Amino acid sequence: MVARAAREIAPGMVVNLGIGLPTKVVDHLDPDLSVCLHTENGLSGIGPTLPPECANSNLIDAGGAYVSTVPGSAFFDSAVSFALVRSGRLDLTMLGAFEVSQSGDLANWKIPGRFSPGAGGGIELAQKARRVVVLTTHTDRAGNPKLKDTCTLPITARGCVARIFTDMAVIDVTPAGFALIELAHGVSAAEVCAATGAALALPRGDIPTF
Amino acid sequence: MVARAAREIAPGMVVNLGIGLPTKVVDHLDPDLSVCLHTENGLSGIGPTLPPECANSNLIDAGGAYVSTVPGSAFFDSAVSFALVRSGRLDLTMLGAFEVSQSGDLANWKIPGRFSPGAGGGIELAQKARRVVVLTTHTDRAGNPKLKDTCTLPITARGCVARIFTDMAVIDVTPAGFALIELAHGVSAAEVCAATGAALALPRGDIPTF
Amino acid sequence: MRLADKSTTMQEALSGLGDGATVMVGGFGVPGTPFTLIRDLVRLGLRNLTVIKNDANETGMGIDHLLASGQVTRLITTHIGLNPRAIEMMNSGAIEVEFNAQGILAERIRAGGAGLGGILTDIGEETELTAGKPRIEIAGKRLVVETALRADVALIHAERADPFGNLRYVATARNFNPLMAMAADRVIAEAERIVPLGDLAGDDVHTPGPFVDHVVALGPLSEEYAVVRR
Amino acid sequence: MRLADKSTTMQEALSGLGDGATVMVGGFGVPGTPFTLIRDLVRLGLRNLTVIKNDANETGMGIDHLLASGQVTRLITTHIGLNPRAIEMMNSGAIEVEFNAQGILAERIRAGGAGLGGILTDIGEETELTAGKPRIEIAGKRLVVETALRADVALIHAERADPFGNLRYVATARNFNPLMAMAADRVIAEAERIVPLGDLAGDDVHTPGPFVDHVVALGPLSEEYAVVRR
Repeated sequence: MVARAAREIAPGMVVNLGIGLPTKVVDHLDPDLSVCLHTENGLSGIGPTLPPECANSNLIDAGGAYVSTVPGSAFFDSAVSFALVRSGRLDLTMLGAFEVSQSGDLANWKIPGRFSPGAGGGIELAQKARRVVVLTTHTDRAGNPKLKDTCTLPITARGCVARIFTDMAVIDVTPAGFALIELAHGVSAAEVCAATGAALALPRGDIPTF
Repeated sequence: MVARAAREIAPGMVVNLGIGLPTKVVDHLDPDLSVCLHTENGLSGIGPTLPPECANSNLIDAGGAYVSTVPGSAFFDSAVSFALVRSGRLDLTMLGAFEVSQSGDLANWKIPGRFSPGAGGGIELAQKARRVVVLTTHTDRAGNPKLKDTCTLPITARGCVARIFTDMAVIDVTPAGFALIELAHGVSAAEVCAATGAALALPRGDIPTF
Repeated sequence: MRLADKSTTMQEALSGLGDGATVMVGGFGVPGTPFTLIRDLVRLGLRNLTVIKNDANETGMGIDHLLASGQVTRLITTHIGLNPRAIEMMNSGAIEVEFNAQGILAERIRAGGAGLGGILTDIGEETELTAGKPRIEIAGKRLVVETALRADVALIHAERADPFGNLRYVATARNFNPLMAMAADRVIAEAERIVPLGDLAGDDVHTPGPFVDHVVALGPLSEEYAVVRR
Repeated sequence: MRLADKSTTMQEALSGLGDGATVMVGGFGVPGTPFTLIRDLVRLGLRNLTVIKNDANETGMGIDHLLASGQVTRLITTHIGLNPRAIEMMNSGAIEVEFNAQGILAERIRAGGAGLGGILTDIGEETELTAGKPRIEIAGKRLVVETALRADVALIHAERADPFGNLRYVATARNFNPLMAMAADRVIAEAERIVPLGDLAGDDVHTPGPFVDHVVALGPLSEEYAVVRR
């Protein structure tokens, strides 16, 4: 699914890969792809992941992982970094999720009473990137669907999610709700429907796999 | 009066010298004085005035005059420049004036129907410098007082002026109104009173001259 | 991963702009004014432009050409005292001029570039500059609401650029350029030098490339860039 | 004209700070965190501090020392997920934590540093982060009023400084430092290197000296500055 998500990135885009699964997308990018990776702690132009012994202790991403740069990278302060996000210069962000609703609402920052470390930069990424896609397991550890009619957790932003990449499928958020786009290799549409907590529109004909 | 005004600058101050007469203060500063001159178009650390043949066409003050730098000068954008002014980092500004009222109101940006080129950075300097002093001729070209009961022209900022340096006198704005502090060489207190459009408190005893 | 090449020609960079556009123009006096881009904008012949610029340059220079050719309807600025034509056109009603306190113009542009709706300030509270603007009381203090400004296009002058659009300014030619370079849907930078990717170190960049759409190399600088009138 | 020398010792720079102070602390994770200044603040033993910092560092590092010693009453931050102690103290009510969206925390600090009253934004409009904050309608759009933040003291980590307080940061150690370096009544910068006046070129300065009150030279960096836990 991470490799599939990587194909979502088109030449020329400015992209922010959120903490967790999305960060791994960087390792699946064509080294020759024209793309500018942004991290909200103040860098445009993240390069390939480094082995730890090559790390620069002043060069991390927002998740705290050591990163590298590319020719043309730029550093900036946190205000400029989010100016870039809020003013529409971020073409795409890939985020993790606790829940996504069929209207594209995203909940990924707080589980009341259990997990509330703060939203970091997630709200601005979700609310302001030109396109927001989610990378997540299709269900939580207990097997409950993460894709739902409505979010039950405190939301990060409403109506922001365009597409969801899971271990089972690629699903779009359309005006009519969730629509199945692709299936993971070896997964059936019926299995995806069963693991999804809302109606799922199936495409006509063969469903592509990844 | 310009030389007298220059003595107003204490060691360690950050100072903005407004367009016109105040700009000339720079030529009366002790080269060894510890002072940081700021200009609102984006420079801290103006140096001595240069002869035109040494000018750098990218290095001007807010009045458009070529300036020099000192070791430790810094350049910044217009937002940072006024952040410095508004956040209280400017210890002193010296401004020109059309009118000053006895409560310290300053009018120096607009003469309705005759002169209205815009206020530039003057409002922020007048409103936010920790200390605002004015350098001006005591009367206008027609001989009318510039120091008045109340301003008749559109004001720049209210209650901002602490001290006024004119060709005739040094005058403080006190809670009780104008107070004569010093006389220009050869000028009498009576002459200053006559040229001032509001009550003027005289000090006891001898009045220092400059 | 490599970064995109945004270098192009003036003509391509400006193509598709229409009448009625809002144009931000960098510069404070001569330094930082994109004289070449302004000349090209004049040639494009667009009408009813709203121009946002600190000042109106001087007669025969910079945006005075746009004023002289009657292309400007509205000017949002801080001070036009060095351009008699601008004052005359304002007084005759040929252009509408909106004056801002200089630092507030800077902050309104920055707010636009930062995707904010506006800022709250006490600057000019008692002056006619803020007449008619909304007020809000915060912690017992009455503040003026100054709305964010954005433009359809920003014309920027940089000393150096790389092909991705990382920009660097020199001395007091910086002024409004980095702010405007964040605040327009299309940001065009003319640069005295275009250096290869990587020559501008990441810590030395004044405007990060993601804000910039087009980079145009300047030839030898025309006389305007070094003119002094005073 | 020459520029003042603001270099001093940690002790002098921090002297006179009292209980109940509001303290801004630079850094995002490890890079840019002024570990040495924080250690000195811990030694000072002040109580009831309000700390404004992007994150709570990790256990045994940075502001965790201030939390562990019970000196902090209130934390204004964006994310404390890497410090279990901070989460535990929040949940037990030992400290009050105010969460902000990260870029909004940056803008609130910047607004304080820019002498503004606040900013208007639609960020977090529908989340509990903005519950209870005032709203204002501008051009038909409902915006949240986010008030400016200032502090009594800001603790800044710079890679280089000159004696006047011109600062330069390196790589992602910049983060909140330049913003906080404008937003406190007393700004103290620890610097890995203090270079002579003039060595830092005017175009290369990230924080201009007039914002900075004290510059303190660091000795060899302690282990904290290079720690990675992940």
